[in-house]
Amino acid sequence: MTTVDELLALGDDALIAAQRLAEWTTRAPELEEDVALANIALDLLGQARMLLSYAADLERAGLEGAGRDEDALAYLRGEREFRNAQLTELPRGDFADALVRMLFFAAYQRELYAELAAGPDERLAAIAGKASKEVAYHVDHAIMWTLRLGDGTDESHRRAQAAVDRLWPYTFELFEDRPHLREAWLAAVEPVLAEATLDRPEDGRFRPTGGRKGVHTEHMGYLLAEMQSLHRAHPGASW
Amino acid sequence: MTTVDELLALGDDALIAAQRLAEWTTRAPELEEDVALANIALDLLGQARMLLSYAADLERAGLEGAGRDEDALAYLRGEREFRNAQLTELPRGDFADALVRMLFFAAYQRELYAELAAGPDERLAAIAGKASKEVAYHVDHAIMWTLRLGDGTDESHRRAQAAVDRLWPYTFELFEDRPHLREAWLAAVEPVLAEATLDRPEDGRFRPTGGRKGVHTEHMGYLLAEMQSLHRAHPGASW
Amino acid sequence: GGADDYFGAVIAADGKIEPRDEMPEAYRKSLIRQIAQHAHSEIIGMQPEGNWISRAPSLKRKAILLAKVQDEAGHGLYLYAAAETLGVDRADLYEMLLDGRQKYSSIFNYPTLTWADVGAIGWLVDGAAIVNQVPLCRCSYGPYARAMIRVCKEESFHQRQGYEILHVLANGSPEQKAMAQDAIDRWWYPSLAMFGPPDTDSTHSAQSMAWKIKRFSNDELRQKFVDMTVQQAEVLGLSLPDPDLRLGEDGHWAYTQPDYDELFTVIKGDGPCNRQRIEHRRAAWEDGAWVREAATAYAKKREGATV
Amino acid sequence: GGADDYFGAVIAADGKIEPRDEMPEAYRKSLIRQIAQHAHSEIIGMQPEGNWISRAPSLKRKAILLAKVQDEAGHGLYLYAAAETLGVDRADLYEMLLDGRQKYSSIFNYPTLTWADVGAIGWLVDGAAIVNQVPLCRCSYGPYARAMIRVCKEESFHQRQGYEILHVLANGSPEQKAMAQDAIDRWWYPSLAMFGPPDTDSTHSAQSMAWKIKRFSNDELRQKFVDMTVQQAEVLGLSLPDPDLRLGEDGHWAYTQPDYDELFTVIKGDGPCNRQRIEHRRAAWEDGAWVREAATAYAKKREGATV
Repeated sequence: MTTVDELLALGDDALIAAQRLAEWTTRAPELEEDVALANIALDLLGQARMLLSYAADLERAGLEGAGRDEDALAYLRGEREFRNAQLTELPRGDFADALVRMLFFAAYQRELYAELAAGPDERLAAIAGKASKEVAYHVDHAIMWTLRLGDGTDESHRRAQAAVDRLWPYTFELFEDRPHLREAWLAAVEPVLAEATLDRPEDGRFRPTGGRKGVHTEHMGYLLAEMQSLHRAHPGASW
Repeated sequence: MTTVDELLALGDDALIAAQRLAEWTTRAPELEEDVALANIALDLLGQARMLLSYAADLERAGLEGAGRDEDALAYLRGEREFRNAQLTELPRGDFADALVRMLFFAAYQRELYAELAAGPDERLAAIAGKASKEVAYHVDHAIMWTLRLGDGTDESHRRAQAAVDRLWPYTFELFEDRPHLREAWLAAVEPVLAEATLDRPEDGRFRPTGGRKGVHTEHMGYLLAEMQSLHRAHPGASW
Repeated sequence: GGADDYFGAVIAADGKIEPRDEMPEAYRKSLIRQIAQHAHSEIIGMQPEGNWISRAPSLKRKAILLAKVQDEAGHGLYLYAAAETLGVDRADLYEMLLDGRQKYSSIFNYPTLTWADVGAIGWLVDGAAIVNQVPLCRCSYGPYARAMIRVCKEESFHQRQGYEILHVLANGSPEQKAMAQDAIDRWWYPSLAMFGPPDTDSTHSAQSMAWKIKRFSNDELRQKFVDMTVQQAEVLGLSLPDPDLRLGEDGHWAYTQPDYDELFTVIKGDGPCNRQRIEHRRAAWEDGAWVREAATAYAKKREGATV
Repeated sequence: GGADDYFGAVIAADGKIEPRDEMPEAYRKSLIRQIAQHAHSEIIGMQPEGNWISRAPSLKRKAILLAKVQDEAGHGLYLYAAAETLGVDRADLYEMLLDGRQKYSSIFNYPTLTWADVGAIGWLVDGAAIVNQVPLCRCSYGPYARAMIRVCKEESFHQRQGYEILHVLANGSPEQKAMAQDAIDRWWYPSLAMFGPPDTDSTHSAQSMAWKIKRFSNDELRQKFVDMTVQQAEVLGLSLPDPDLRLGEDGHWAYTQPDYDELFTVIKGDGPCNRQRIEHRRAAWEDGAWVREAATAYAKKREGATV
């Protein structure tokens, strides 16, 4: 059976990725990209809402009396209670960071959701099935830009490679609970990097971890402070 | 008699200026400057605490039962209740922004505190008297750097002039309640700009205002979200 | 000439001018100016509301707001496309926005101070925009009229969402209700000013009316907006900050005109956020230059490869 | 030679070597390495605590924390000055820090996740630093010994402040108490690791002991720290995360050694925050280049003017 903690890991990944991606709104390099990034952030936010609502329902089922809802989970947990992988919380960075991160994360989500969609938990399978279609578009979008940036100008190649090198170590954490997904992920990501004329980094010893146990980077606290500020300033209010 | 609102304006100016300046800690261009900026931020924070405590005492005197203390004022007011001038809340910017802002603000505080130190409100006069000594050092420090940056390299001159041009419009708000102080302020600031080979901007029509009525820039909300996040996450806790 | 005759006949018959039709140069220029200003307004208008996406107080509100700001980017895209049918280039229009040669709606030069401002913008600012824009769906220039049909549909959706935000706040805690009232107090007069100067002072109106680009005067539209809004405010249980509002015998609400001196200060560039809005857009544009260059270089390489 | 004789005699008599005294090159190099590493640790150590200045939960705590981080910058300044008496330049040491040729204490490569971490750093990390550093006040190199006297005085003040933070949390709400316990659970073993590898594996110790730079072995110091800390933890009502802690017949507490494999991973650059700490320092240094250049250019102009 799926546990609350597993659902939180899934939901928090989507929520924090959406929060970071939405920071691009009004800041994208072209108007079409403003639309595309907001769209992807909206997809992720939608996934987060379904997953956190499921987590809340499951949590409530094990409790006496009233439990938490999606907003209580998003707005009233502290940093140590968030279960997202650190990759999702890293600062916005430049456009190469955003799109390489999307490639790594969406390619992971694609494998993950495909597995969950075929899994025994019906509610989770339905969520994953719907999300799979969205994520397929995210992967396409990220591939398109990885190619353009990697095989564009010298400047864009340099930035894309720097993003790949910076983010690669954070991808190991994604597969901690499901190591068997990494092979398919590598099979998807490596050819894209190759076609984009980008070096696939070596698998080094720096493999940041802890997100699934609530150990985050120092960036996470600031993200939550901003995200939760208004909600926490009005305890108990409805919106 | 001094009003709570007047004390909030004074205290909030010092508090928000301290909060912004403290952002420089670990980010200054040299170690000596890390020490100096932290020191000035500490002075401002000390002034804020005395002024807000006085405001809290005054507020309590007019109320039945328990009132607010310095922390309730700093951490539990919303953006629309803060009375600081917008100059203090503008983003950190570069080192030229920091030091030109310090010049403008400290030179204002010097005139202000000199007047209050000789005023009829004894508690406020004592606070202003103590702060006057601190502020004299802030002015000196800011002058030293304004000269170095203005009359240093082409790059530093360009940045210093940009900071002067950007910040000048925000200085008008400082004198809204005490217009008679501007003459002495100009007499202090103009020769420094001249010696630093910086142009004194014209007094244009762009004169941002509203801080004293709680109308702030869009930067203020983010500053408060961060500053208040931990305190608000634990309602009623002691620290 | 024959071209002018054709143009005049279409206008007289309430028909549509299309991109390939000949048209007077002044008509073309006037339309470019107006459509570009409208597109710029959508783009700059993303900022005040975008300011609250990261802090929206519930996940549902966050999703609605993000979708709304995305819609505005979409509106910008349709409108730039409509302008491009008149023989201008989006990049050139963009440049004219950044260097101040073209304007955008002054309403977006005010800051969003609280969450309630998001509601007030939806209700009042989008509400005023709709009143302004609905007649444009019948505008004589085809591509603009068609773009406006789509824009207006989404805008009225946005207006309802803004109203709903305020409705929840007005029925919430005392702090929430005060927040809603405060936002209305600050956005009311700037919203009235969105209809432009009084008819007596308006410079472009007469010619635009003749060309059937514009169909109602500034004051007619403003009155329509006031009449509509007064009723909605009553339902909200919030007040509009005009002590002289009263229902006249003609069935229209008398109101106090906004302070046009202030409006002109903002139009001339000295409002609270003019510098910030343009600076933000310029930074996004400049920070993205290397990305656009990469896309161009990549496309050229592909072209080379397929030849 | 005579120089070595003098040096040997001073060391034997527990005297002080001063900058102008001749000294063995290996002694000089070893000291530079140690003092620079110590200075770098103060500077890098500003970051994990500096992370909480903007969010400190009361104005009093904000002031105390800001003052503490400022003290660390001050300690860095004394220590770089002490290193400079040995004929090196601060800028060169700085460069060696940034390019990884010189180290800093690995403890600062862990993140501060909650406010309680500020307390735990004060109590455990500063506590361990003091145990390490008090003997250095009697170190054979005069400038270093004198710098350490001042540093130790302030450090023990910081340690008390950290303890006080935890004391308030431990006696606060259940959430606050849990926060304090969580911080101790995470910082305990990294603090033990601050004393370096066990004596059996330590590379520099024997020579440093002979030169009277170091006066106690790693394990002796670690034991001293454990004995001291166990008692204080009891007073706090918080537990140390070592189920095997027990008081031996010799009056010392037996404890579990930290995971030295993890320590070496961090020392070699692969801890959670190594990249971030150096990147932050490099950014500050590079962003400030134009400021330092301006100061130099201005000083040159003044010199020119006074000649």
